Amino acid sequence: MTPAALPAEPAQLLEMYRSMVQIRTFEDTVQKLYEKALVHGSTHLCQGQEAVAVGWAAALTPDDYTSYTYRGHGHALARGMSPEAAFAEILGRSTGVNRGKGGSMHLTDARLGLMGCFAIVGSGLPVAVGLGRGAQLRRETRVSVTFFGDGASNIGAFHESLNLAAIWKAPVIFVCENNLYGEYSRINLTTTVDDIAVRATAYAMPSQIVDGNDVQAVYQAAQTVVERARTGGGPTLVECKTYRQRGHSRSDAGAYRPPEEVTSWLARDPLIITRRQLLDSGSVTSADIAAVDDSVATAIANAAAAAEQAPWPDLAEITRDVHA
Amino acid sequence: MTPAALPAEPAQLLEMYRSMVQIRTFEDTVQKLYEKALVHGSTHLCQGQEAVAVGWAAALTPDDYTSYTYRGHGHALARGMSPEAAFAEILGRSTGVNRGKGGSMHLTDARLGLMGCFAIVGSGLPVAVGLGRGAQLRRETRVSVTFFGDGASNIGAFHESLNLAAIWKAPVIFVCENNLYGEYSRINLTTTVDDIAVRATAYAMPSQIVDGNDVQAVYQAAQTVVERARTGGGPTLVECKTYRQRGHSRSDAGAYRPPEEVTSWLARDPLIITRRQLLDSGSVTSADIAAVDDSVATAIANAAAAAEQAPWPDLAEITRDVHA
Amino acid sequence: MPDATVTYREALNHALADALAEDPAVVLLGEDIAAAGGSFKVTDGLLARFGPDRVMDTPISETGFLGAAVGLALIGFRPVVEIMFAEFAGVAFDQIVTTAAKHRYLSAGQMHVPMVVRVVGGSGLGFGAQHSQTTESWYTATPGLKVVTAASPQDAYHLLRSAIADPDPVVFIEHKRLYVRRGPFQPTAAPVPIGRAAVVRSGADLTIVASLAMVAESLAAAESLAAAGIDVEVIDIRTLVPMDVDTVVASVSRTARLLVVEEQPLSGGWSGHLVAEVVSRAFESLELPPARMGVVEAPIPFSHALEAKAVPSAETIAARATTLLGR
Amino acid sequence: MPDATVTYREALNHALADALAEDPAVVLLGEDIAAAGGSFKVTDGLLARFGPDRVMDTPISETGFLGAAVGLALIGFRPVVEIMFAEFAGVAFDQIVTTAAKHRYLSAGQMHVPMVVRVVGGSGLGFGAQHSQTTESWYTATPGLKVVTAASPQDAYHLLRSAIADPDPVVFIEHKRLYVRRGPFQPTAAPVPIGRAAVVRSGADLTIVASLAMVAESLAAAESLAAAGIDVEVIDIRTLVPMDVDTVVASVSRTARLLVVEEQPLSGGWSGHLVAEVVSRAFESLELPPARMGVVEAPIPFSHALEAKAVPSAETIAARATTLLGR
Ligand SMILES: Cc1ncc(C[n+]2csc(CCOP(=O)(O)OP(=O)(O)O)c2C)c(N)n1
Ligand SMILES: Cc1ncc(C[n+]2csc(CCOP(=O)(O)OP(=O)(O)O)c2C)c(N)n1
Ligand SMILES: [Mg+2]
Ligand SMILES: [Mg+2]
Repeated sequence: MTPAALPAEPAQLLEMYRSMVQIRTFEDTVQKLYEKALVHGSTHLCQGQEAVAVGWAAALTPDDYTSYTYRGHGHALARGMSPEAAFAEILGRSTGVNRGKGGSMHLTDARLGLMGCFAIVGSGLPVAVGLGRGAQLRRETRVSVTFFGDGASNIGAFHESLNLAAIWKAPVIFVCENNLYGEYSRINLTTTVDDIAVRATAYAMPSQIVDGNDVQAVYQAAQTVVERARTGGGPTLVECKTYRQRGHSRSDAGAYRPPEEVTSWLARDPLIITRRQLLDSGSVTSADIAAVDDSVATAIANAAAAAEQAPWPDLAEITRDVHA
Repeated sequence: MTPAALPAEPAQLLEMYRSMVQIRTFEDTVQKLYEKALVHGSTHLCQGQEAVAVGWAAALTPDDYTSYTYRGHGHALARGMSPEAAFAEILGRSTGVNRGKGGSMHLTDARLGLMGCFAIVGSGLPVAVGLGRGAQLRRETRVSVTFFGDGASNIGAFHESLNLAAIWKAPVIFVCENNLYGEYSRINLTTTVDDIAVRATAYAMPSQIVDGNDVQAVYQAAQTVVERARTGGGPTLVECKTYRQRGHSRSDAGAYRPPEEVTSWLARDPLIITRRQLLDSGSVTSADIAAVDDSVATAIANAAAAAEQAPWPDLAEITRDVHA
Repeated sequence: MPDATVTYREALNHALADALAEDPAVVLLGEDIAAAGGSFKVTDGLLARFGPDRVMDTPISETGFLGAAVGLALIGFRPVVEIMFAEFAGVAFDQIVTTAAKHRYLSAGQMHVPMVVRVVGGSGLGFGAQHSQTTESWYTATPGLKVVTAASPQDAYHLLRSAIADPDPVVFIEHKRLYVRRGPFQPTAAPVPIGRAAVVRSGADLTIVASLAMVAESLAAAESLAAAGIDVEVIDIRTLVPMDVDTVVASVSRTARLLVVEEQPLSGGWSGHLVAEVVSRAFESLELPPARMGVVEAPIPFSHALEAKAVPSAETIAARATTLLGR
Repeated sequence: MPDATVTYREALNHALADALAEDPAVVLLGEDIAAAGGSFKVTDGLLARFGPDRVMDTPISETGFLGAAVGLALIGFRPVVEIMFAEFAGVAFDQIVTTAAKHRYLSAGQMHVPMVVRVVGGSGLGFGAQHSQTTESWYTATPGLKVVTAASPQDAYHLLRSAIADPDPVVFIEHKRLYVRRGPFQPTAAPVPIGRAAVVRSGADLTIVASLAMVAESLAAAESLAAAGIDVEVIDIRTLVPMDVDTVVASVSRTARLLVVEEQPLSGGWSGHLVAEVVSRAFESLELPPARMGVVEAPIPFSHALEAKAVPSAETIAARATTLLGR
């Protein structure tokens, strides 16, 4: 019998808040490092989407698999990646999670079930199907959760992956973070449906729409969907409605977005919503929240400072890990 | 204002019947030529699916574009390809429509709007979107109709093409010939939906299911859908339910199909259905029908004989038409 | 006791069956490979023997199932994927050259991708321009991938076993025209490692290097040249990445003459790399500039009358060798 | 009057604008090329000038819009498609190498496919392993395609114009590191035909052939070698299919020494084909075996400290040339 999804207790919610603040602070710091010319290449930050990463991570066990995209810092941190190792990777240092060989778009930590960032839009979805299929073949209860954007739902790999997961009834959860934009294009310019979730119909797959800025809502939906997948109920498509508060990548100011749209979504900032929920619970005070904010700020600042000091990778890394 | 779709008059229906018998006889003859070891490579015959090709062709004007697959002989003949030139192509002769360079999987005649057979599953669909988009950009009333199988609806190109046509509102008609099998796999083993038509939902696109063995039904549906596309109403997904009476390709006897399934579909042979409709109309007699059958038999036999006598292509053809 | 004789197709089938039997991590995926035993029957009987968890039919979704194979490989399975005709990989190219090839590197060795992509290539059976290429060149510029070809039943068995045992992704190219060819078969012989060419005929006057169906054509050419007093050494290059240049250099240091024959257009084939490497290492040994033969610079034409002339054959190889040697 | 000076990016923008203005059949398609002016701003301003029927934003559907471009081309349009990063063509490879490349042939010349695929390639900006390749080799084994590269603003303009005017499909490779480079620009100069290499520096001691960003590196190497008394000729190969071997052979017949530099792994690059052709035609002129330099046999690493060392540079080219000449 599927246990009912429960709301997070105040202590757990405070921990989720801490995780969200950690992601926010991390991302803001990456932007600053970029502006200090310490980050080469591109970064794709997720400010505003923290509740998705954290709500899902809270519903998973360490055995579960996640996969995600170039906009993946939040997912990595939410499941426990060390901020220092993440910073170091983004700075291209030898202490990075991928020893500097991957970069911002590829934060990976297999020990934490963080199976990879896929920087080609859609390419992670079939891999996630394979991860879930593998768990199924081994009669394990692990699930495979894969995160992607609204824009990614227009690419062929999306379609093939959902169909394949459906025919295998594999424990794969497709989480579309609908942040309204694919790069600089609003979703209504690239697809004619309002909700990506309707696309599940094409595979007779269950689907669900969730307020992606409300970590409680994400967490509760995630529990139900994960439980279904764990118990042989097969795949689900979950659409988390959210918003990318910043531009698409490092240098994009996002000027193409209507100001009212930005304003209204900033008012629904996931941190604001969670803070309100915490205070409403009655068992968390403003001081508790401020303490979390402060400790995160210190930890992230220290992590960034340590990463900035980390050595460059050895030249031998260039040809290491190509083959066995 | 969209004119209502009309049923075919008896004379027109008799002509459709002639076209269907021509396709059937052509395909049966190809099989015999293959058994006589005159056909190299593969053939994919369409016995049982003639009503789809003919019903759609009847609703098109010579300006419209069609594209189709390796199972394309019927579509080519229905829009007027010379059977002799088609046979010659399948036999690899210089008088073939593609001078022997394409073969059975690529019968093409641009003058007739037959823009190409695509032998990679799904690859014709995006091309068809471009053809329709071109007509739209030129403010023409042409439409682009593309035929593909049930199996093809599982490939990424299908998804991308429908989405793209929808966002452009281009005059593209996607006709899925659901013959229940993709090669040797029954549809229920490769997708979880019963009707491919439901996939249109994912693009907010209109769709329709048609009895693909009833040429009258196909013709009427085609008229409506074509008219919508011609008048700016955008794309439609039409699923024609039909049956591949033979195996997937030349040497496949189709033994994996349940005998009852085969029997029940043979009872719904499109030629039988159309003959009944003709006789029911009161203005066509059995003798009229027999006359059509005979004249087609003679014409196809002559066409095949002529193709068998045709010369092989010149060796210079090998490197001709690679570039301008 | 004389060797057993099997077809190339049977040898591949044995390799898959033995791998499935020995290692529970091996799984097969592809279109119509299970219930139907494969379009070319390479996987015939394996579903019945190993069941649907090991031998999986898939929808027509090359991106989907190649990507799923990567996912399976990341967690310890050893998937072997069939691509029914080599060109079909074009719809899923990204999953091979980007996802599979780079995951070990991108993760700095945290994960690896022990998968095999069996690609059915080759001309000669009238399948036309979209179903007749060998496509080695699609893969040879991708560090992280190995590219292996088999020209005989014995190699088909052993190289496929080596590919499946390899910890990294391997594109394994088969030639459909060879499926019915018979040859000696010793499954218990020493494994054939990836990265080692084979001298399949010794000779003193000219080294011919070939792969896939071109090996048999070259051997036939060598026979007819022998009658004319020309003694040809034939090397099956076998692996394109990594390429065994040593064996070719050793041969050329004796014959002083090199002809490379491949079933691809020379504009993008692997013969250029081989010639360039040989020249850089055996320049002084060469009496003549190395020559190359490939497919005409055109798609493979359908007509039987044309197809056979578009690809090197024993006759054209022998003719070219004769001209080269100035006979 | 001195030549105007523009960036490579601006030159491409001019080429597109002029093509759009001169020929109503020209249309542009790609992700974020219209309203946003392109990820690298190559199409900036074109939507405003030519409107949404000529400059079209597309969903993230490379197979969809590349295939749509083929359809447009078949009926007389001249689509120019942007692939934002070269590797993204991997998800739509089939539409380029099979659909676009073969439709003229398969229809025996009834139709043709005058389209250009603009592919943004190249390393050096820290984009990592999935966004830094040049990918020429993906295309060079495909008869029916032309493969063109541009190394300077002047060539960027003229070669792109030639590609758009070409009646057949052209893969046009740009290098993202060059976008900001300035150079002389004469839009009214004679057109640069596809298939013609350019001697960009004359010299007597060594011929270096390169493409894309490797041209500037080779020129810089030549400058530093000149100081050491080594006189280098530098050729920009420009077109990989068809390849202008004549120009290289003519050069080598004077210099007797050849070094080919490309931004790809040598295992699958185009330098092998060039060396093999040159050797077959200029064997007697060569004093040394031709040498090659390419990207290390690895994906392009992200870290700035590694990326720069993975690719040939002016310094490593100069060092190699010095060793070659035994100085
Ligand atoms: C196949 C492919 N095409 C294009 C791109 C370039 N690209 C990177 S991110 C992006 C937008 C993706 O939008 P969405 O899926 O909504 O994700 P978001 O960035 O909003 O998280 C695009 C077009 C790519 N990486 N891969
Ligand atoms: C990309 C690709 N994968 C696989 C094939 C091999 N193949 C040819 S026809 C076919 C079955 C197609 O089934 P369906 O779409 O239902 O069309 P039908 O043959 O029934 O007309 C397959 C798998 C192919 N041609 N292209
Ligand atoms: Mg988005
Ligand atoms: Mg079918």
